[in-house]
Amino acid sequence: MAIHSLPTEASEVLAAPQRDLKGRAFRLIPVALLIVILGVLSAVVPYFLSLNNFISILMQSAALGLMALGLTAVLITGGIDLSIPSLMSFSAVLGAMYMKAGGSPVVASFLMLAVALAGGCVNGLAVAWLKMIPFVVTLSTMAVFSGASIWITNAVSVTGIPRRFITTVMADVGVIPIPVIVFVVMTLLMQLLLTRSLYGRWLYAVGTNIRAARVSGIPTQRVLFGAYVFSGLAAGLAAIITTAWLGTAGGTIGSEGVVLDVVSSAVLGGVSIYGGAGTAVGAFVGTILIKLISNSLNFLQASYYLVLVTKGVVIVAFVAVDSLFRRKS
Amino acid sequence: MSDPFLRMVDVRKRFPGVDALKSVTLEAYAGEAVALIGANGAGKSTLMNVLGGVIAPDGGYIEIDGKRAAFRTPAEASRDGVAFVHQELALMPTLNILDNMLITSFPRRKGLIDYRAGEELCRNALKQLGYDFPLRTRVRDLSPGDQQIVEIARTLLGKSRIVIFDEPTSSLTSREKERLFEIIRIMKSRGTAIIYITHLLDEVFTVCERAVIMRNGAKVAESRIADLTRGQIVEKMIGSQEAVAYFQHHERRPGEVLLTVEHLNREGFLDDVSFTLRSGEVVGLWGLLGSGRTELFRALMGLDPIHRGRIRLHKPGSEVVDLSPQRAHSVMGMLTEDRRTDGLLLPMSIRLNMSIANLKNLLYRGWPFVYRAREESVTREYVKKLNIKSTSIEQRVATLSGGNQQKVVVGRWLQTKPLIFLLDEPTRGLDVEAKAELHAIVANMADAGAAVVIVSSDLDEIMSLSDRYLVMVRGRIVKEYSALATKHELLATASGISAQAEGVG
Amino acid sequence: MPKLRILCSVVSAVLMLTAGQALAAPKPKVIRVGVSYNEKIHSQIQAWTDEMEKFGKAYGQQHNVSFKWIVNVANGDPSTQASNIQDLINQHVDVIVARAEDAAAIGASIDAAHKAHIPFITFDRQSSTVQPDVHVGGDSFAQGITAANAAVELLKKNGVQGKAIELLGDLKDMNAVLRSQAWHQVEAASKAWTTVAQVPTDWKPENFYTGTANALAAHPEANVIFAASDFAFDGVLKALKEANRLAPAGDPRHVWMFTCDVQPQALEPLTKGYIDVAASYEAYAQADALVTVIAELLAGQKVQGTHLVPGRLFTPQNTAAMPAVWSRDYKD
Amino acid sequence: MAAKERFTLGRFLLSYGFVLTLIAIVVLCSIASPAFFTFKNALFILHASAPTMILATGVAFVLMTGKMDISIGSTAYLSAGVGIMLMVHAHMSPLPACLIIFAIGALLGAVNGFIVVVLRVNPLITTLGTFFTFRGLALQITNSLTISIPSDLGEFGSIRVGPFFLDTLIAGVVLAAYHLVHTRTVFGRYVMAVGNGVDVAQKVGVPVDRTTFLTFVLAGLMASVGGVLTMAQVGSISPSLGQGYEFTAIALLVIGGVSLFGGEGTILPGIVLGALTLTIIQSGLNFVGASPFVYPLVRGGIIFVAMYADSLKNAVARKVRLIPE
Repeated sequence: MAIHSLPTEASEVLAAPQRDLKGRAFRLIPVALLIVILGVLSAVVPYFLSLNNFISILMQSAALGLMALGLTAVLITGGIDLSIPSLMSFSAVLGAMYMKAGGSPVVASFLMLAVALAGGCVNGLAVAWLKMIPFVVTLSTMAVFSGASIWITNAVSVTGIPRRFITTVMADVGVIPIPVIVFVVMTLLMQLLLTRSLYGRWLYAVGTNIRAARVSGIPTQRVLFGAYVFSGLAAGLAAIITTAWLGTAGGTIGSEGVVLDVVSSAVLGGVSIYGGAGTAVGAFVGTILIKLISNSLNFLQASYYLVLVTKGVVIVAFVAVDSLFRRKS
Repeated sequence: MSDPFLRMVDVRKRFPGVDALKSVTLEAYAGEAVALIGANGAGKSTLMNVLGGVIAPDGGYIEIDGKRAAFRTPAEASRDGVAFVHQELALMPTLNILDNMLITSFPRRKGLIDYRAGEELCRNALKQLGYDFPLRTRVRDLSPGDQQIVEIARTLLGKSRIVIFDEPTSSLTSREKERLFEIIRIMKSRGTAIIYITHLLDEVFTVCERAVIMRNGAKVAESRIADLTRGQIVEKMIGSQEAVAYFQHHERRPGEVLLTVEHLNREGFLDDVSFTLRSGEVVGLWGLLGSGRTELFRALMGLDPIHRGRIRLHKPGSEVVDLSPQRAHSVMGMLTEDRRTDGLLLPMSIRLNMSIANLKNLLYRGWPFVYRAREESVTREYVKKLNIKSTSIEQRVATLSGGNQQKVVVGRWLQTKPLIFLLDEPTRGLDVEAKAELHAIVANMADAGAAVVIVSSDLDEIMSLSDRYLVMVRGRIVKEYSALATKHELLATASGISAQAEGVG
Repeated sequence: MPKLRILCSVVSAVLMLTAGQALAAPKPKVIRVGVSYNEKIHSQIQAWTDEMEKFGKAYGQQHNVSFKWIVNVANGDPSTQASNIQDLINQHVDVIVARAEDAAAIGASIDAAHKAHIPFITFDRQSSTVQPDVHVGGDSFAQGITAANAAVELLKKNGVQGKAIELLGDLKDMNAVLRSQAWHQVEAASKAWTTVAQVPTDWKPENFYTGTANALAAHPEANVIFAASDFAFDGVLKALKEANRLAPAGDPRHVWMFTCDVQPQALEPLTKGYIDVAASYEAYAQADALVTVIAELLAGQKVQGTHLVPGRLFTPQNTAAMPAVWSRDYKD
Repeated sequence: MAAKERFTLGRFLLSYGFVLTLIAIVVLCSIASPAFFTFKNALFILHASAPTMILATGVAFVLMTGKMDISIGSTAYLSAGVGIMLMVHAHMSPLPACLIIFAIGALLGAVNGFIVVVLRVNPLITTLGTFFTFRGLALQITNSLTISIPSDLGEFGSIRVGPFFLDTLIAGVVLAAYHLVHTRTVFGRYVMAVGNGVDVAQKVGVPVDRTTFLTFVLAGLMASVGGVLTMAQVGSISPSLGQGYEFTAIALLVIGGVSLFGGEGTILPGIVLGALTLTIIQSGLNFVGASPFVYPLVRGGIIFVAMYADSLKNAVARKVRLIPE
C-alpha cells in the first residue's frame, strides 16, 4: 500500500534488480557449495584436478541427471514422480532383452524410449485424467515397474548386449563421451523450453495455481500429462545410457536408493517441492552436487556411512535455508 | 448507557511497510451491535484479528468487562468469550458437524471426549438458529449456506460475550440472511456485544446501533447509526465525494445479437437454460447463492461438461457457429468469484499473470516461444489503461491490494479482446473506491461493444450497472426483466420460488 | 544458521580426512589397492577388510612392499558401484579389487579399468560377462556340491527319502546361483531327495524366517532344508522352533539341514547339532589369497585366472575344534 | 442432489471393494494349498504382520495431518541398533534396553518434528534427509554387522499367549489404543483438523504445530517398537532392517483407506485390513509356490488398484463439493 504513490516507470528501475538479487543470492548457494567441494578436493586429492576426472564425474551424473531433469518437470507442476528409476530399469531390461535376442541396437534404443514414454503416459493419464495423487500413482507404478523387471529377468541382469551398442553410446566426441553431451544438451534445451516456450509458461502456471490456469484457458490436463511423459522420456534416455554404461540391464539399477537420489538432486537444485518453481540448470547443478558429495567422500576415504549422513544433512539444511529465505521475503 | 463491556485502547500494529493500526480505540457495549465500516486495508480485519487473538498488537491494551485481557491464541480469546465468525468459512470439510463445532471446546470425561454431552450442546446451538442437522453429517456434504450456519452456531456454544461477524452474509440466501439478523437481535437481547464488519451499507442500518468508521488504519468517525446517512458513511470511508457516483446508472443502446444459448443442460446444475446476449449491453444475472450462476458461467467458458444444449456464436458476418469449449476462451473472458483461488498466480509477477491467457497471441513469429518484448509492452499498456498501482510489471501480484489484483485479472482478459465478459462477483471484498473503478471499467467494456454478464449478491451494484436482468433459480432462468425492474421484483422472483424449492433440496 | 552448519560439517569432515591423507604420504614400493565393495551389510566384509590389513602388513614385511587400501562401498546399487570403481580408476590405483553387486554389470567396470591399464581382480563374486585378470573367492559351486554330497551320504545312511526346502540366496549373487545349481545337480544325480519348495530370501533375514515358516506350513512333510547361506540363520531356527521341528539329529522331529558359509550365526546351531553339515566359506583364507595374488600380479609374476579357496566341511562333531574360523571372531 | 445420488453405490464399492479383493485372494490361496486356510496359518499371518502394522499405525497420524514420513525404516534400524549394542556389549538386560530403544525412537521422531515444525522444511524432504542420516548413523554404530540378539529377547519373539503370539497381542493393544486416541481424544480430532488444512485449523484455534510435532514423535516411537518386534521375530538385527518399510507402510495405509490428502482415514479396521492384505498376498504366494519373482509385481498391482480406488473416493468427494478440478 505504501508503494501506491510511486510512479510506475521510475520505480521499475529501482524495484526489479533488488528482487532479482535476493533470488540469485539463494540460487547461488548450491553453486558456491560446489565450488568449495571442488576446491578442497583439488587441493587434497591426487589426480582429482584433471579434465578426465571432471568428465568422468559428469559421465557418472549423466543418467541420474537426466532423471532429475524429468522429475524437475513434474515437480514444477506440483506433482512428484517416484517411478522414474524403476521405469528406467524396466525399459532398459526390455531393450536389453531385445538386443540379446539379436535385435538391432538402434531399434532397441527406440524400444527403450517407447517403453519409457508409455510408462510416462500411464502416470500422466492417472494424474491428469483420473485425478490421482501423483505421489500415490507413481509410488504404485514404481512398485509395478520394478516388480515387472524383476519378474521378466528372474532378478538376473540381462547380459549379451552387443559391443556395438555399448561402444556407440559410450563413444567420445573429442574427449567428451556422448552421454555427457546428451545430459548437457537436454539441460540447456529444457531450460530454454521452461523459460521461453509457451509450454514452459503453462507448466509454471499449472504448478502455481491449477484452477486459475484452467480458467485462463490453459489445457491443464494436457500440460500435466506432458510433464509425466517428459519424465518418461528422460527415464528412457537414462535407460539407454545406463545400459551402455553398465553393459547390462537389470531390476537392480533402479532401486529405491536411486529414487531418493533423484529427488535429492532436484531439490538441491532449488526445484520447489510445492510446484511452480525450479529450473533445469538448477537440477543439473543439484545432480553434480549429489554426485560430488559421495565422490569426494570416496576420494577422501571417508567411511561409507559418512556419505549417507552428509547427504541427509545437506538436503535438510539446504531446504531449511530455502524456507528461511521464503519467509524473509 | 452503562460503561463499555469491551474497550480496545490505543491499539497499534505495524506491518513491514504499513501502519496497519495507528492508535485505534474501539468500544463495544453489551446488548448492542457496533458496525465496523471501512474500505479494504482500512484496518478492520487487523483490529479484529488483534481482538480474536490471531495477531499480537505492537501497543495498546484490551479490557473486557473492566479486566485487562491479552490473547496470544484464538483459543485463549474464545475462552474469554470472544467469538469470531470468519468471512471465508473456517470449517473442516472432512469432519462432521459435531467435530467442527466443538473442535476447541470438546466436553471431556476422564480425558475422553464426551460426545453425548457434545451433541446436546450442538443441538441447542443449532436450535437457536432454527436448524436441526443430523450432527454426524460431514460438513463438506452441506451447502455453503448451511456451512455458514454451522460456523455461526459454533459461536453460540459456550458463553461468548463478544461476537465478531466478518462479512457474515456474503454466502447466505436472503432467507438465511433474515434469520441471521433475527439471531443477532436475540444475541443482543441476551446482552452479547456484537461487532459487525460489512461492506453492504443497508445491512448496517438494519442490524447496528452504532458505527465506527476506519480509514488507513485509524478511526475517522464514530456515531449512532440514527445520526448517519449512507452518503456520509461512504464519504468518511473514502475521505472524498467522488465514489458516490457509483449509484448512477447510464443509458446504453444494445447492438445486434452476439451469443445465443439454447437449452443448456448440465445434470444437477443447469436445467434447460436459454438466453441471448447482445453486444454493448450489461446483463445482470441475479439469483440466490447456489442458484447456478457460477455454474452457468463455467459451462459457457467450457470449464464444465455440458450434457445437452448448444452455445452459438454470431460472427459479424451474420454467420452463426457452434462455440466449442476450446474456442470459448478466444471470445469470452471470465472474472471468477474468488480471485485468489481461481484467478491469480499469486507468487508470480503482474506480467506473467496478465499474459497467461493471451500467450498464444504473444508468440514469436508463430513459433511456440513467447515474444518477451511484446509481452512487456502489452502488459505495460494495460497496467496504464487500468491504472494498476504497482512498482513495476515484475511486482508479485500477492503484494498488490485487492482492487489492483482484481484489475490484473481484468487486464488478463482485456488482452484477449473478448466479445463477451462474464463477471462473477467482480467487486466482492473490494473497497468502495476500487468498486467504483471496476464499475467504470465494466461500463467501458459495454460501451466498447462487448456483452457483459455480471453476477453480484449486492443488489444495488447489479441495479446500478445492468440494462437487463436474468433471474436464476435452481439452475433455471425463470424470468427476464428490463432495466426498469424494481428491487422487490428481483428479490421476490429469486427467493419467492426458492422458498418452496428449498424444502425439496 | 543451517547454511553455516552444512559448510562446517563438509569442511570439517574434509579437514579431518585431509590430515589422515597427509600422514600417509606415498613411499617407494607402495601398492595402492582400490577395493570396491558392493555393500557392507554382511559380517564377512569386515572380516575380509581386517584380514587384508593384517595379512597385508605381515606379507609386506617379508616381501618389502606396503599395501595402501583405498576402500569404498556402493549402496547395493550397480550404478553406484560403477561410479565408485571409476573413482578408483581416476585415482590411478595400482590394482582394483571389486566384490560385484551385479555379476553382469561389473563387466563394464573391468573394461574401464583395463582401458586405464589397471589390473582388475573380482573378489568373492565372479563376473558373468567380462573376464577379470584374476578372480579370487570361495568356490561356491564346489561348496554347494560338497554340502549336497554330504547330504546324500547322510540321508542314505539314515535311510531317509528327503523332501527338501531350498532357501535361495539373492539371485543377483553368482554364489547363490551356483550353490542352487550344485544342489539341484546332485539332486538329479542321486535322487536322494526332491526339492518341494524354493524360498527366495534375497539375503534378507525377515525372509529367512517367514519363508521357512510358510514353507514348513505348506509342506509339513518336508524333512530337509538346504540354505544357500546360513547367515541370519536365527530366523530359520525360530521358524523351526515355532513349527516344533527344532531338534538335533536322532530326534524324530529333526529336520536335516545342509548349509553353506558357516557364518557367525551358524556356529551355535552346528555345535548343537541342528545343522548337520555346513560347507564353510573361508573369509580369512580368501583375504590372504587375495593379498598374495595382488602382490604377485604386480610383481609381474604369472598368476592363474581364478583362485578358488576350498571350503572345509563343518559338522557338529568337528566344529568346536576347527582352527582359524573367521566367524568365531566376528560373532557380533 | 443428483450428483450425490449417482455415487453412493460407487462409494459403497470403494469402501468395501478391497475387503472383497482380500476375500478373493484368501479363497484362491486356500484352493491352491489346503494348508493355507488354517487357524495355524491365520495366527502366523497375524504374527508376521504385527511389526508392519505397528509401524504403519505410527505413520497413520502423520498422513492424516496431510504430512509424510519416509524415515521410519531408518528410525527403526537406528534405535534398534543402539539397543542391540547396549544389550550385546554393555550387557544390558532386554527390558531397560527396549525402553531406551523406544526413547531413542521418540527422540528421532522429535528431530523430524522439529525440522518440520520449527525449521519449516517440507516433511517429505525432511524425512528424506533423515532417512539417509539415521541409516548412516545406524550402520556406523552396528558397523553394519548382522548381530544375533540375546536369546531371552529372541524367545520373546515366539512367546504365545493362548494361541496368539505375544507381538500379535501387542499390535492389537497398540491399534486399539490408537483407535481410541483417534476417535475419542481431543488430540485425535486435532490431527484430523490439521489434515483439513493448516490455516483453517490455526484460525479456529487448533494448536497446529504442537499436534504436528507430536504426530512425528509418535511415528518415531512406533517405528522403534516395530523395529524391536521385527528384531525379536527374526532373531537378529541386520542392516536390511527397515529397508523399504517407508513405502510398505504408506502403501498399507492407503490400501487401508488413509488418504494422502490428509483428514481422512481410520485406524480400525482400515490399517488391519491394509496390513493383512499385504501379508496375506505374500504368504499366499509362498503357499501356492508361485515363482518367487512374481511377488513384487503382484504386490505392486494390488497397491496400484487400492490407490486408484482411494483417488476415486476423493474424486467423489470433490464432485459432491461441486468444486471443479
